[in-house]
Amino acid sequence: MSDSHSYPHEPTGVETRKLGFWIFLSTEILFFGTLITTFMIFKGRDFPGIKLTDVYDIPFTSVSSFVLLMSSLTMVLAHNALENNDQEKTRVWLLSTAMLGAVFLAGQIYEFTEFYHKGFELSSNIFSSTFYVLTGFHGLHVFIGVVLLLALWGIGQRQKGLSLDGGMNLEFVALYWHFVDIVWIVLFTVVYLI
Amino acid sequence: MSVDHKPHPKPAQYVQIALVLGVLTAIEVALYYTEDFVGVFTDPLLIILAVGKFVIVVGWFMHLRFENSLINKFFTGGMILALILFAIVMFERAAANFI
Amino acid sequence: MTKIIEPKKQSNIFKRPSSETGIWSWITTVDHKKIGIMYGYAAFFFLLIGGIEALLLRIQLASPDNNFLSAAEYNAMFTMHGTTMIFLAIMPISAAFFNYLLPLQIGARDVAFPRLNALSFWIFIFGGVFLYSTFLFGTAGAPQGGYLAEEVSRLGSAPNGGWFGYQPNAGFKYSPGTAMDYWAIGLQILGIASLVSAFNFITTILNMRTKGMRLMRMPVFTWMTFAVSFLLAFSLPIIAIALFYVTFDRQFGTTFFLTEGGGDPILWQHLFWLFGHPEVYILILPAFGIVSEVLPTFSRKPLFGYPAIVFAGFGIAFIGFGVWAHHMFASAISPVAQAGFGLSTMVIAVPTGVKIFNWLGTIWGGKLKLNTPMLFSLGFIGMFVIGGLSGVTHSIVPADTQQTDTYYVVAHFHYVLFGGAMFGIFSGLYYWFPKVWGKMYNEALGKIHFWLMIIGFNLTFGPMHWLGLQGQVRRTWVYAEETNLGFWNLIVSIGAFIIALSILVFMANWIYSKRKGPEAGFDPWDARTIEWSIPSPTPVWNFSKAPEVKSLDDFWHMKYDEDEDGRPVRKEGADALLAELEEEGLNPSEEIVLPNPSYFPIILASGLPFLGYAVIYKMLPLAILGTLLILIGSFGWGTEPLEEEFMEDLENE
Amino acid sequence: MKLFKSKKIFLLGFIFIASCIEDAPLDSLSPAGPYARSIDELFWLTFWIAVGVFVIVQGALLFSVFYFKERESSPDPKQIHGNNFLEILWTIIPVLILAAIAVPTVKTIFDLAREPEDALKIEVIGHQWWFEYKYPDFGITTANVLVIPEDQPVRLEMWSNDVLHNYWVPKLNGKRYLVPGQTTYLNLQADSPEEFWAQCGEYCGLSHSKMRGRVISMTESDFAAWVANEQSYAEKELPESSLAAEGQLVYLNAGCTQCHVIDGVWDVQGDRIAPNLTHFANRSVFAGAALKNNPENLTKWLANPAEIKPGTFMPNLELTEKEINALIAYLGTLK
Repeated sequence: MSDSHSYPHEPTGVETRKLGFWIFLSTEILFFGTLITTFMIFKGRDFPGIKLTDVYDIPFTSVSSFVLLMSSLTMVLAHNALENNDQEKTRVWLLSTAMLGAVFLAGQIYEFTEFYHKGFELSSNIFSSTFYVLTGFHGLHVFIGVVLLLALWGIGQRQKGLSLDGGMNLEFVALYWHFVDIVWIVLFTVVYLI
Repeated sequence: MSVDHKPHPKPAQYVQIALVLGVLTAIEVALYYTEDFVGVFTDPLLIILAVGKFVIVVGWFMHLRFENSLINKFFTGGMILALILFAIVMFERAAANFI
Repeated sequence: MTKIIEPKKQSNIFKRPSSETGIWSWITTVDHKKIGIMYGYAAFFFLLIGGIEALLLRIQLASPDNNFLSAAEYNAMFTMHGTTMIFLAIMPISAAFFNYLLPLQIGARDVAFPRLNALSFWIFIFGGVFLYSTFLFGTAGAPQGGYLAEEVSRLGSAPNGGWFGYQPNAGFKYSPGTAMDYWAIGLQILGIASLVSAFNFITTILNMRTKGMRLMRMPVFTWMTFAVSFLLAFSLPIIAIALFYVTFDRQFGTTFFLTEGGGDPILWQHLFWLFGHPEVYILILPAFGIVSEVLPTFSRKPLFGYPAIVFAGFGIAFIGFGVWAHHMFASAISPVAQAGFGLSTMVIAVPTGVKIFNWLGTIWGGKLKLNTPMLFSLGFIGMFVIGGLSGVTHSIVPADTQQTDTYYVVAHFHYVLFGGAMFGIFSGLYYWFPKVWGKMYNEALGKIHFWLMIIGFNLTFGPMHWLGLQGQVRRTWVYAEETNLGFWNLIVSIGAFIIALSILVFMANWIYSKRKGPEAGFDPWDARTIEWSIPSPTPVWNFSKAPEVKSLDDFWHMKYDEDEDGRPVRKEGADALLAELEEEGLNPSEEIVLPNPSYFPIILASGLPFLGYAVIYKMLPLAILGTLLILIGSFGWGTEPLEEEFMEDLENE
Repeated sequence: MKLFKSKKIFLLGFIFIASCIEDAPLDSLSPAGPYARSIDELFWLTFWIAVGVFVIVQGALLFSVFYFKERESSPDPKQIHGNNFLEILWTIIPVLILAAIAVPTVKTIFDLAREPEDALKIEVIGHQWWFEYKYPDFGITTANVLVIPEDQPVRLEMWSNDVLHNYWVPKLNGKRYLVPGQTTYLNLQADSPEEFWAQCGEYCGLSHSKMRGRVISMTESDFAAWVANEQSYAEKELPESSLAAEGQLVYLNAGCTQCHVIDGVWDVQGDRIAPNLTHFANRSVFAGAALKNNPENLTKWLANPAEIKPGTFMPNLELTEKEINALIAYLGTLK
């Protein structure tokens, strides 16, 4: 960032911001790892009364998982379009990614309200607490992702358009978005299917 | 400016990869409903499928397999560390005597 | 004349900060050196507070059945002493060293992300202020259903659940009031600060190295910074989530750690120590790094076994992740886990031993200049060995079940963290004093400081081994007269005041020498690493042009050759070269672009405490205010043009 | 030499020696049973090895400081960068030493954890801030003072009623946590009849430091007599118009029965949050073993419990002096 002429660039051969971002993502693994571990530990314990697992709506969640998965596709297409400097396509794919993300979020909100009406509040029992905190933490990530995508889309509308150089550009948002997606791949299996 | 920058896939390839992901998800959901037939193999199969999807997204969509191996090391390092640590915690807690 | 390209003052949206001196230049700075200095002063301020808390504890314990502090006050004091010393004193002092030295040691102009660096500093400050605001706003009381004879605390209510916050005692039922919330959220905020700086330092070390600065040519201090950053990056997320759970338990009625609701208090211990043990190495490794710089310089010998020391450092960091449950040997864990963690704890003694032997190898046969930094480094070895050996007795699980939770453990970790980390830090403070201020500290006062401190330190923490074995438990507000612990407790308390005295000597030396000390010159120690090849105090631009490194201890090899006997011989042109270096260091011959100061790090950071208060008091306006500050900060940050864009603009003009 | 003639130094020296000789009741280095002894042996083994390492390292350090100190005549030293043989040597030697310690350590861990045969089972329940003991084989509930037979292994099954506690009788064994919702185990065995001190090790809130205890080991016959006495109920009928009878009325009317149980008096047997007082007068200590059981201490305690143990769950019942005296007299009859 502060390089002047005589200063060499990146002895590792990886762009500095990208390197920093990947380290951030590696750390995120530990965040979600802790949450998932807690979930697994408490999942093994029996509690009296109706279980949250009994009210899962697997078809519904499968569809929203699929939606999130496909948003990764649109994201990578947006990235690809920008690599070819096709601003128009980039914006289209960006917006569709944000929309798919929003659909997923809406699905999660719907799911949470359903569960809530069936009597599962945050503090009802340990299992619903872990469920809400784990999936909610992921939902928060998706929300931040959607905001970032929309911000990018907004910047893309300006005269100059988007580029892959400079600050918090599309590449990082894409990495972040895919990361949120892979976390969901794990969560879908761990939380719902197993 | 990666030194060993391999070319990224084309959009058509991305779509194919996404199709694979979709199929894998469908198999997962199917496994959930056929748990009675598949029996004890369900959970390991589900985990294998999830890992597969994970690797595909990380490798192709996040371009990890096209990146410098340094990044690769960080990411897998973090993964392995997390897996070992949390496996120990889970086994330890599973062994506790609860009243 | 120097040719520094002035940053463009006016950007598209916000006016750039432009002060170069005065308070605003410090608030908006992104210069790693200024940030380092601020880290240092802030941390030292908290060190003094933590020290005063320790003195209060020692007055209380000076005699049996004493009544100087009430139980509530005592518990608050030891909680805050631990929390302060770890999170607000030693960690940020290490961060001060990282910030100031890291770019200098790898020959960089700044860290990889200067604004992010400012952000972590300001988050640290706001986190510390938030945590300490508990004395003004916090409340604490007896457990639900319990009674108190008098008012809780004359000092204001502070967290009283211990720095380790064991559940469920630190939960809402047994620690009602808001004080423990301040603790949980305060640590959360401080964690963000450290996490951000960890990303920054890892990236800096990997990517900002100057020409020829291969990994195996980096100074050991840089290596240890690298290891510490990894430890931070991978351990802080765990405690962050655990603290989330605590906050949820306390604020929103969940039961993650409450047995009544199916939760698991031992899970907290696992998560806490999964972070907490790497944290120990986060605290000690920087001191290892400092000592590994000081010993060779004043022995006039290269570091003995450089690769071994580097690998041992990473070995410690790596194994450090696998020993957490040795804090829980008396806890509800199985014999298998006890045996496993006992063995892994023994294993960690091996790389630590390797380091110690290599340091001894470094001074062996050297020409030891026993000035203050060297004395502190030698004292470090001596004291750390004691801490290390008592650490080995903890890995003997059955013996540890006698020692754990007693003063034996208190003695052990003070030998490691005070005799170790703090001695190393003082060594570093004296060693780099001339580099930072361009002046020389007062050697006589420095030596008085050292001798007072080593005597006071051993008087304070030496007898604690004995007290622990004689059955004095930790965190004990009073002890019965019949336990016959009074005499040694009195000695310990006297020792604590001798330490306090030595700190006063240090402060006097610092304040005096910074103003009136003799000029130091840019290489007062005939040192080895490249940060000494630039003028003192360090110019804002560090190196006027990127140095090219040809070997380990590059600066030394610029000055010295070896004769056939293997002894150093000063090169012929060495003095001329140094004069040239100094001249060039002060008058850069090429254009220099420095990172621009920015308002946004501090604005962004200032939002976090408001979010904290919002959670504690469930006040929406505060939450909105906090979010708004964070949004303004990030928006301004994101839209502020980067240096490269300035460059382009300037080229176009 | 003048220094040593001063009386103060002598006095200090005397206190120093005295404090080393005097008996510390929580001393973890004077084991009085096989479990503590096995730990002790392991500790000393490690200790002497540590002393060896200490002497070598500090010796090398001090030698270097004095021998290699910069002198005017000293030439610049040889530039030695390392020595692979030494590196391997000082890696392998610690490994071997640690391996040697590891073997007995692991063995002792499993020995200590094993349930001894024909052990007397006693349940230990932690409360803020006292220990409750139950003898399921005899149907006894008591508090603060644990009575065990000498020379016989005792298996403690422990849990906590509120927060984490840590049960520690230094002369009999190491510590073990009491955890809410989980059971932990600890073995005790005493060589001979003796009174031992116990202490809660884990920080457990305001009065953690006053959460103490006593363990009394008895000969087999004494123990049998103690059990028989504990199993009996206290006197129900007290001589009318005696101070003790008044005290019983205070006990029944002032609110003590909300939390305390005296078997056979007023209410059925059962668990309450406060200690069972059925044989209160036989216990040497009370209030979490923070106080000796005597009338002065009882007066202080009953006047304002929170003064003695901050945070206590026993309220100040605002008893008059007369009521307190009567109550103490009554408590004295609970043998």
